[in-house]
Amino acid sequence: MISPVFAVGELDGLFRWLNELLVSIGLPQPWQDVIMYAALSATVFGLLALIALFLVWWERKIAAHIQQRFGPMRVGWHGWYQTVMDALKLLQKEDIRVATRDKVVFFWAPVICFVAAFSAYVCMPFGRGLIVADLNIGILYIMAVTTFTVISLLMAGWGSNNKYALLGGMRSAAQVISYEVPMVVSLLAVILYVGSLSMVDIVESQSGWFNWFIFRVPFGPIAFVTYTVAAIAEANRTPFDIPEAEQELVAGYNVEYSGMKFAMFFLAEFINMFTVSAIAATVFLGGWNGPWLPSWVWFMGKTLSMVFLLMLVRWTYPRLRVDQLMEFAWKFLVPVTFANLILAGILKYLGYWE
Amino acid sequence: MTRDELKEHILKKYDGLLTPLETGVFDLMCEVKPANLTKVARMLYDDEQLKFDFLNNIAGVDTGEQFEVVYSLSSISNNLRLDFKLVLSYDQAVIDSVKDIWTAADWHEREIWELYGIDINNHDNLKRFLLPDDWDQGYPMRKDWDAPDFVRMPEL
Amino acid sequence: MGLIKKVPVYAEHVPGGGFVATQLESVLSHAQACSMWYLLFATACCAIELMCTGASRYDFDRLGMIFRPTPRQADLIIAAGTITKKMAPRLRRLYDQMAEPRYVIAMGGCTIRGGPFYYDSYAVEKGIDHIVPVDIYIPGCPPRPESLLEGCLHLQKKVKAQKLADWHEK
Amino acid sequence: MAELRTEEFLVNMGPHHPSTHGVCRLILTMDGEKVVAIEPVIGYLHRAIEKICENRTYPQCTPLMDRFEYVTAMATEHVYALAVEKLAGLEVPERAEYLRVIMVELNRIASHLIFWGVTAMDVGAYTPFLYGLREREDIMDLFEITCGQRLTYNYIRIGGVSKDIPPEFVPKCREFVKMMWSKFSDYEGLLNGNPIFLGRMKDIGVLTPEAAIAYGASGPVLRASGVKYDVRRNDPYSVYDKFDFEIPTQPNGDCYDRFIQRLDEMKESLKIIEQALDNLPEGDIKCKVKPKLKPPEGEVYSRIESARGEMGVYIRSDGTTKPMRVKLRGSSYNHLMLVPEISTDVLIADVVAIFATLDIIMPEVDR
Repeated sequence: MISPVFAVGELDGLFRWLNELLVSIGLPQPWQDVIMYAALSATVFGLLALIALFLVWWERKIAAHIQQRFGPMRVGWHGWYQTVMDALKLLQKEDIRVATRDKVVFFWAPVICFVAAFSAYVCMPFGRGLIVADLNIGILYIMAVTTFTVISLLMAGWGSNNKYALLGGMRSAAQVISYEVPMVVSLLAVILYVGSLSMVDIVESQSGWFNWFIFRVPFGPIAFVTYTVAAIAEANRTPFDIPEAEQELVAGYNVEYSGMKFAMFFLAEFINMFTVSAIAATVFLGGWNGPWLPSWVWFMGKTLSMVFLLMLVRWTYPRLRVDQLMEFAWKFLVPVTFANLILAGILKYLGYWE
Repeated sequence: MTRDELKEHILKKYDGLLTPLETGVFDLMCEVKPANLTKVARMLYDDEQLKFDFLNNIAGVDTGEQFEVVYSLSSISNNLRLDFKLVLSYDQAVIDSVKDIWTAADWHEREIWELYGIDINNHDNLKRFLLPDDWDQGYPMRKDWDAPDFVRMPEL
Repeated sequence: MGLIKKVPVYAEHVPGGGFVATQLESVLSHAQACSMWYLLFATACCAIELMCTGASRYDFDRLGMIFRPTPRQADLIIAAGTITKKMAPRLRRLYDQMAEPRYVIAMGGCTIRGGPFYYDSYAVEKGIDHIVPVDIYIPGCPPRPESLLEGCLHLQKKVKAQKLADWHEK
Repeated sequence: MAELRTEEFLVNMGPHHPSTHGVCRLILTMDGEKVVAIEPVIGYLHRAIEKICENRTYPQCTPLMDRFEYVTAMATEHVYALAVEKLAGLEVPERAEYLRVIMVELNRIASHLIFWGVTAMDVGAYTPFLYGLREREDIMDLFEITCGQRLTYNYIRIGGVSKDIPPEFVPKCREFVKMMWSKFSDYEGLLNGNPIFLGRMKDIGVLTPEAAIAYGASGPVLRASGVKYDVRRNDPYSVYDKFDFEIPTQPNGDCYDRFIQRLDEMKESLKIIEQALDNLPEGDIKCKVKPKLKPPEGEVYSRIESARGEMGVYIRSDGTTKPMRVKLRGSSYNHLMLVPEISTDVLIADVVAIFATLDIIMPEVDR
């Protein structure tokens, strides 16, 4: 059984107060846990929703400035609440249910996508002690849960009963499964070195000046690059955005979705992008470690820098074709990551850098 | 080869098949009997001195008295231009396809079939493509064509 | 229609709910107006001006307008260019595929009344307003990007002035 | 193990689809991601321009020509004006010819900029599209100070041009040419060597010279297949014989070559503009044309090199004020015929790239 580590650190006081309140009103122990978890989940959920909305706005601004435009300007300072308006509008839109859809599959696809995207944050260390539950299989759990997204995309493709959507769904299944391998294997090199799957352990093993894995070990930079490439594919972004390739498949798997269901896909996509960036920040860039500033600032800073990198790539490169994408994964990334893993194993065996 | 040399060559070699006309104001314009079309086309294509390998355009014309089909050719290798036309009466509006010689003729002939109602022999792809699929108002490019919702520009 | 739209309707029956409803109404209408996603639908000359309006110098995105390739996620069709009789059923179909609330801008003379192809053309639909309901007409052949932006601002004004009662009709 | 049975299915791409550049419809027969057969369906923009022209006087047809091919409207006006001038035997003043050449070449660059951006967008890079349009805006400014319009100019009239250029045109145009020369390194740096872009473009949709000629392909598509044929050089019209410019060709005829070909042609157009600005003669801009122009009976097929290839117009005059027949020949018409021919053994993404690099625009096909 996993023992819950309630948030300590910056939000410590608030949750301790809540806990004491629950104890003082004499609630029985199981109910206390339930309410504490609910409060934590609500906090993380709210935070992530804000992050997703911010990322959409940020992406639009970055895209606009790369393209020598301004981007949203009309609502608030530089359109800062543009995405809130978008979300409100999508809430009001008619929810189109295609007559020929597969009812169950069509309904559950966005829900699963949304839930899968959010549940990764159960063991994401936002800062020192800022973690919902420090699972001892943390990173494995995150990888497993985020892969659920592909099932939802496949469901969306199938349930829409639309050929473009089906092609998009099939493409996304093929793509995510292929890129899952190099992504996990490049993380394995670090995990092998640390000797633990827990996110907190991984971060703590990088404490100190420039002890981040990207600098500290010889296999770090290679693993970081291969991870980043695979992560872009995992998050379905250009140059690997073939599941929703606009010029080929119109909008891919979400072609038949409107209103709130589309918003769920849309937000999940940005959450996924944040997830892969957060993993990169945690595993390779030292997570919350850093001098002077509070730990969560370091974490957010590193993660948002990764997101920024992903966005720059998104608005610069053309899109790969589906067969080239597969070739790149299986003929290049997988061998490189496995070689890297072997290198890490040998170094570990030799006691290098211990 | 200038226009006059081309005319001379045609008079010499294509006597009776291609008859130069005076109506061509810039490039040479000839007339071909509809029955001779494929023969002439093949000859023009194979002639080493001319080698008209590039079909620029096929235009159908309704003069109000008869149909005409105007072929514009050019030669990429010899840098020549030539037009020739077929004259068809309304009741015998049939031509042979030159698709085997110039593949480009495919859609041009299809268009003439669709808009003028000139029948094309040996054309395997005669399907409606410019007009709506449920079009039933005849051949709109004919001079005498009219339809209930067709608004003519008033004479000023 | 999204569930959220029902809220102001029921709120009116609660004491003090009217105030909440009007506030909510204005916020929701504002949201609709400020995030008009347009369908990438372009047929003829106006398409080039539509592209230019989306590009650097004029920039649709300032008004919160981005394009969506699929009609399901779009709020607005900008009918840019001539609609022929062959295309007309497709325009209607795209309109039908869009989710409520949806708006139409008729851009250019061709979509208003056939434009330069009104006389002597057997193929052009003379005005799109008997295919789909049109909210804003923008004359011009083609209209300049500034006119298109002005048209979009007018549409925003129109959407912002929407009342509760309109929602049930639309 | 029993063999898996696969089934082909139809995908209807268009008439409303982001990458069919307007309203073309492609019916794709697909086997998974592979495209087995393509059938283009056109006519969604068939506006009967030819029929309308038969009921208009000769000068009244010019505005319709703008709408025939709006991306290079100057070229369309030019070919129509040339045809009517040949029919009526008009002598155009030299200054007008120079102005025409400058405008048509500027418009060619504008068209190629759109091509450059749209092609990049169709293979997934959205940003170059906006860069292309950014430079195009400067050309639009030049047109605007000359004739007051951005897209449908009605500038090149029968017998000359409608207005003389304003005094600030020449310095502004020189400034633009200078700016444009400096942009090529950006364009080349952004896409040309990009391995993803090369992978998407190289050896895709190879068009052999024989097939290109048989299908009537012209312009950049023909030259990208290695055939050195340019109407400006091989059948000189206007004053093109006075300029010194190259005819670039490419060896392979694949999508990448067609892409590079247009970049090269932009440079040649800039050279022509520079020379035309240097040698711009003084004089009239229009010859005397009777208001009721009645060309003598006759017929002419006139052609020019537009941005997309050979653009032709066949005019038949019966001696009245209205033409008896105007037939417009757009090069996209022939290029669209090529799509099924060169799309053998390709994926759906390649069809998009092929369609984009042939630079097909639909009004030219449907008229």
